[in-house]
Amino acid sequence: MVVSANIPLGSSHFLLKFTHKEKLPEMLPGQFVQVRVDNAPGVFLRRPISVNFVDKQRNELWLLVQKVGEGTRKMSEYKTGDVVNMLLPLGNSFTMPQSTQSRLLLVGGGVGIAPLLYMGSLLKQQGCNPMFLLGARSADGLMQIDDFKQFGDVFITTEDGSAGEKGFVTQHSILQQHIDKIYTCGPTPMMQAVARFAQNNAIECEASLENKMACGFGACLCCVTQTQSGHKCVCSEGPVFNTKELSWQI
Amino acid sequence: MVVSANIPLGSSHFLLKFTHKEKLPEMLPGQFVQVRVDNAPGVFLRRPISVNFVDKQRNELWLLVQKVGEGTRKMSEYKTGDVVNMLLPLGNSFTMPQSTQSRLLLVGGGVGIAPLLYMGSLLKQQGCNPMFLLGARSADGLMQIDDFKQFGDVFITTEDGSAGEKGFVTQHSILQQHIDKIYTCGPTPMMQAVARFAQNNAIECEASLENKMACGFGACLCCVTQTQSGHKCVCSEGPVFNTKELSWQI
Amino acid sequence: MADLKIRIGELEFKNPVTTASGTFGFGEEYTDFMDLNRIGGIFTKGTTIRHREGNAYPRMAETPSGMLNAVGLQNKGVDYFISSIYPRIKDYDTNIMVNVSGSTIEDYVATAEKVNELDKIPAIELNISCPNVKQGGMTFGVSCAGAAEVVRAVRKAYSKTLIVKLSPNVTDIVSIAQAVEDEGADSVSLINTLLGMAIDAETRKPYLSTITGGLSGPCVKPVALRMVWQVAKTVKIPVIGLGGIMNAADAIEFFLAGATAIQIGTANFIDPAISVKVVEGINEYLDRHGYSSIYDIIGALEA
Amino acid sequence: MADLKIRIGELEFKNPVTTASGTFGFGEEYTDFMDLNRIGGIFTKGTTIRHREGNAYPRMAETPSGMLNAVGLQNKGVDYFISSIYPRIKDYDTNIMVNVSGSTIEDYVATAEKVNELDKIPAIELNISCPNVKQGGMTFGVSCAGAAEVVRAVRKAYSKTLIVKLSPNVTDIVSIAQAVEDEGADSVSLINTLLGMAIDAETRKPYLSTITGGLSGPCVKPVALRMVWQVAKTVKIPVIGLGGIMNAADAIEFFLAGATAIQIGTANFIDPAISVKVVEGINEYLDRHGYSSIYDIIGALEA
Ligand SMILES: Cc1cc2nc3c(=O)[nH]c(=O)nc-3n(C[C@H](O)[C@H](O)[C@H](O)COP(=O)(O)OP(=O)(O)OC[C@H]3O[C@@H](n4cnc5c(N)ncnc54)[C@H](O)[C@@H]3O)c2cc1C
Ligand SMILES: Cc1cc2nc3c(=O)[nH]c(=O)nc-3n(C[C@H](O)[C@H](O)[C@H](O)COP(=O)(O)OP(=O)(O)OC[C@H]3O[C@@H](n4cnc5c(N)ncnc54)[C@H](O)[C@@H]3O)c2cc1C
Ligand SMILES: Cc1cc2nc3c(=O)[nH]c(=O)nc-3n(C[C@H](O)[C@H](O)[C@H](O)COP(=O)(O)O)c2cc1C
Ligand SMILES: Cc1cc2nc3c(=O)[nH]c(=O)nc-3n(C[C@H](O)[C@H](O)[C@H](O)COP(=O)(O)O)c2cc1C
Ligand code: FES
Ligand code: FES
Repeated sequence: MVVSANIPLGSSHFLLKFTHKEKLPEMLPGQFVQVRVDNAPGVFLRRPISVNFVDKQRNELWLLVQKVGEGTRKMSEYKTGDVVNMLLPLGNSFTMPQSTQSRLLLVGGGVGIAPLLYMGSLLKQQGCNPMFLLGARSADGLMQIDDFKQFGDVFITTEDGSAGEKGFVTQHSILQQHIDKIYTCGPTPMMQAVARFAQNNAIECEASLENKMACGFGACLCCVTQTQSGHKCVCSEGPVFNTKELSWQI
Repeated sequence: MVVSANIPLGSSHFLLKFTHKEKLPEMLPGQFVQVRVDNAPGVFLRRPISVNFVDKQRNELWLLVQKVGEGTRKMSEYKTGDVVNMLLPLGNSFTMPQSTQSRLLLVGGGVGIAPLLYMGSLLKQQGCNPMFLLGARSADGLMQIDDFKQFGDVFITTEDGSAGEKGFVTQHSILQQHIDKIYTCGPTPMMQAVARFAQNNAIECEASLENKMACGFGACLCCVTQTQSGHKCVCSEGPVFNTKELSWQI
Repeated sequence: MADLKIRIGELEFKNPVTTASGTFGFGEEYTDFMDLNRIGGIFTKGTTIRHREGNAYPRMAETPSGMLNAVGLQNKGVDYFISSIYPRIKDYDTNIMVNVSGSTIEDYVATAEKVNELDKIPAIELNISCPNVKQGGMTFGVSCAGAAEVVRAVRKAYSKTLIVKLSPNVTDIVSIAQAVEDEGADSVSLINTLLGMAIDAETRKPYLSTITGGLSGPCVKPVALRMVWQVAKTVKIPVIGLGGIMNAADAIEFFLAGATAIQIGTANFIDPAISVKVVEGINEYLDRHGYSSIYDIIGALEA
Repeated sequence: MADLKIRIGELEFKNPVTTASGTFGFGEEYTDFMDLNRIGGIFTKGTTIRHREGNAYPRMAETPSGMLNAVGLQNKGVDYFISSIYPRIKDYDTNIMVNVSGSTIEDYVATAEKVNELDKIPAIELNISCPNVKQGGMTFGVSCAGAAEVVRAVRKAYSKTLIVKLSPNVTDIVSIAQAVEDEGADSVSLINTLLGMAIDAETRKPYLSTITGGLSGPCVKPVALRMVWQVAKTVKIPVIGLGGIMNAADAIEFFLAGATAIQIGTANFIDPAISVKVVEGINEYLDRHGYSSIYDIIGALEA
């Protein structure tokens, strides 16, 4: 894959766009890629990053990345034209709703909004009207809002109240309305709070998990999460799980 | 140190020029630097490289480098403006001749010519007329010939005869003439042949060795060479040795 | 094109490149990336008599040039393997060898007996690095007596090629290899993981749920090479070398040290097609150096 | 500014950062790069009763995230140390500790006795990883009996702080630490190097003249941390941790695992001023986390 753009978003995030000389394989919303980060002595394993968006016309893949350690910092230095080795697409995907009439809420926190953009685009394309509820520490941490707006209504919370409603996503007033299904991705405590809300209100809920991975394709059994039917691999049996399946103490 | 130029010389060598915002410390001919090669996962230790030339006016240090492995390959990618961490200057130095009338021959092979350029420049500056005998596989491996010519007569051998006299340096006709002292640097077998010639003809001979180093400043005792007085550190008690001192079987 | 065929006990391998237990699933996980029929063999995920859930998450930590794992032998048990996995993989044209693990001698024997019935499984690899429940958690593999005892019992129950995988966490791996050879093992494979640990300085917590875990990857290669060299000099049975092999050059080093075959482990995670590339690289090396057979370089270290 | 002072036996250190034997010469090699008075202590190059030439060149090989060395205790002998080196270094304001090595008990004892006379050397570190000539080359440090024997003898001859440096090439480092503690050691330091090997695939030769050598650097950190944690849980004497420490975060990990002090070895080669930077980094960490003393984090792993 060849870097076609690297766009800084605030101080700690960036958007990478890649093109490929061959046609990109079909990618499903919720799937991820395993990036090999070269020339970074502290980085031994690949780094899993969600598919943020696929532009089929341009044969383009987007990754939205937060700088947290040496691997993602190295990725933030990628320049247009750099060639990056990645395995893709990996993992399962969010499931499409039964009906286009379903009231769907996509709840993202921090960089966890990444897979929701692609999911939202496909929902919109299939005739749904998804709503997005996006949370961040402060206004500075909100990203891709204009992109999300192309596919549905966007609701916002920030912990400091600098944009949208003040508080956590689970405190947003939109949750008062009727919802049929929630798709969520973000920090685990946030997803657990969302799952609890969904459970209490008998709403279907799918969450995309971010466990630590070695292989990314089901071979090492490092990335497991505890489920009702025992340990499951987040990389190959996930990353998307129906929250009812998970053994979360919520 | 900041890279001010990176000039490819043939397919496997390159010349790096560095400047420094502070005044460079005094460097002696035969001394070397220890380069920390960042962003190269296979490179753990620093890489020793000889001082090739010091341009005091420009506050500039030159390193002549051959690509042999990951470290030197990474160095070959340095760009103007890159900041490189190095320890310098390290090691002892060639000794100046007793008299400016001495007939001095500087014999270099391959990338071993590197320290001879700086040595030659200082000899010339002090009023000597050094001669250079430079050997390579083929014409393609000859470097910096014009630079050497500024400081004295240049004689050449190539193994394939594509430039200068055909054969090894020790077969060159210049060796028929009277010589008072030889300074040499290059592959060990070449230096041993030169040392043998010097011994047979009662010529003083100093050789600059290139043992494998971990620290470069006398702390680890990894880089030793066997001498008449036991193991000596090539990094701190060398790299330059009078060949009489060495326990070479010649 | 040099001759890459090798033999371990009665068993012939089309080439000496195999994949290490626990890093290659049951092979199926890799079919998107490579052609399994092109490698010499596959060592399956560690298989136990009963289903095991393995350890709690987190099970993995990255370390300098390597990783720690604490998977803890998660597997669905040998019966599930026989009924559900074996039928899917048995017809690959490569040697599929089951890595047999256990916490008691009886478990090892029972598992080996079941695998002995499977036509298309020509060998097992006995992983004697699992904790010995009866003797208070010390692993069988760290004493000569323990290693000998389990191999003796399994040897009686298992009639095909028996490979015993040795733990590197010992003072003297050579005497353990000899003990195992004396009990009739057809081969030893080494090394299993080095016991290690990683801590997050900021949170003051260990990275693994089990605190300590098994170290693998290029960081362990110098230790693995040393042990392979020591063991291969001493035992008469063929040695299978592994530990940190990332490319063909690493593999060649193990052959020179005395390994008859090699396994590729952690490297599969970074390049899932690496094992086929290593086969190609070995072939290229042999051709370039004018060797006609892989046996020309086995134990050929000039020391 | 947290309190960095620690004690090992009777001996106080201004801070817990020291430099490892064989990687720091006698300190003098580093004075161009840093102020020796700012670190807690220096462990000298291994010193033996007589002059030793060490092993033949080559003695070093780079490995993934580490290096192998086969220096072989090259040193000019304890008498030379006393007459020529000691006078030059004795007035540094840091603890200078002599690393004492030997091949027989008599050699260890004789060397320790001589160092005992030096006013400004408050401690020795007994390196029990050298081959035991009398018992056929096995090192004292790999058996409890061997370790106990040498420590017992040296303890009688040496009255100041006695630190015993343990080999990691053992099945059970905890019982060796206990054996050494029982004989009156004031502290144990661990780990010495892991025995490893490196081969040049192209030339088919080992990289080291001795074929095998000692592995050090970040690659060994997971093993070192694990051993420090196991030993610190068990013995009552303070543990000095080392193995792959490259920066302050690595050092913190060793304190959390239970080390009272740390040593920096191979890292000195890559950044000769690293030990002072680690002192600063530890201080910054303690301040940032609101600790007033280094003792607040020693053994504070939340496991
Ligand atoms: C399926 C999946 C999808 C992901 N999608 C994205 C994405 O779209 N955008 C994005 O920015 N990140 C995503 N992540 C997280 C991303 O993989 C990690 O941030 C990255 O691996 C960190 O690498 P590093 O070298 O920068 O940091 P490291 O040096 O590896 O780690 C720095 C810190 O981050 C923590 N950390 C490392 N890996 C993870 C992880 N997997 N989960 C949580 N904490 C971790 C470490 O414990 C450490 O404290 C995803 C992870 C998974 C498993
Ligand atoms: C005092 C001194 C001065 C030197 N001056 C120069 C110089 O001016 N220009 C220059 O190009 N090189 C010089 N060298 C050699 C240079 O240090 C090595 O070529 C370099 O370290 C190789 O690093 P690498 O990562 O590219 O290769 P590696 O991957 O480390 O090695 C590749 C191959 O080169 C061999 N090799 C590695 N280091 C050495 C060494 N020190 N001597 C011989 N073979 C080695 C290895 O065994 C291997 O086969 C000098 C060495 C010393 C000790
Ligand atoms: C995630 C993981 C799981 C493993 N599981 C097993 C196992 O089930 N049985 C076994 O004998 N070895 C197991 N191992 C050890 C490997 O087979 C191999 O011995 C070790 O990783 C060293 O080789 P490497 O450095 O090439 O990975 C496992 C290793 C890893 C990394
Ligand atoms: C070049 C070198 C020489 C060493 N010499 C000695 C020695 O003389 N005595 C000793 O006890 N340890 C010696 N060691 C081991 C170190 O003191 C230390 O235990 C080991 O390197 C692990 O620490 P590190 O990873 O921080 O280097 C030496 C290590 C190296 C790299
Ligand atoms: S990361 Fe290897 S199984 Fe999921
Ligand atoms: S390289 Fe360390 S003493 Fe010479």
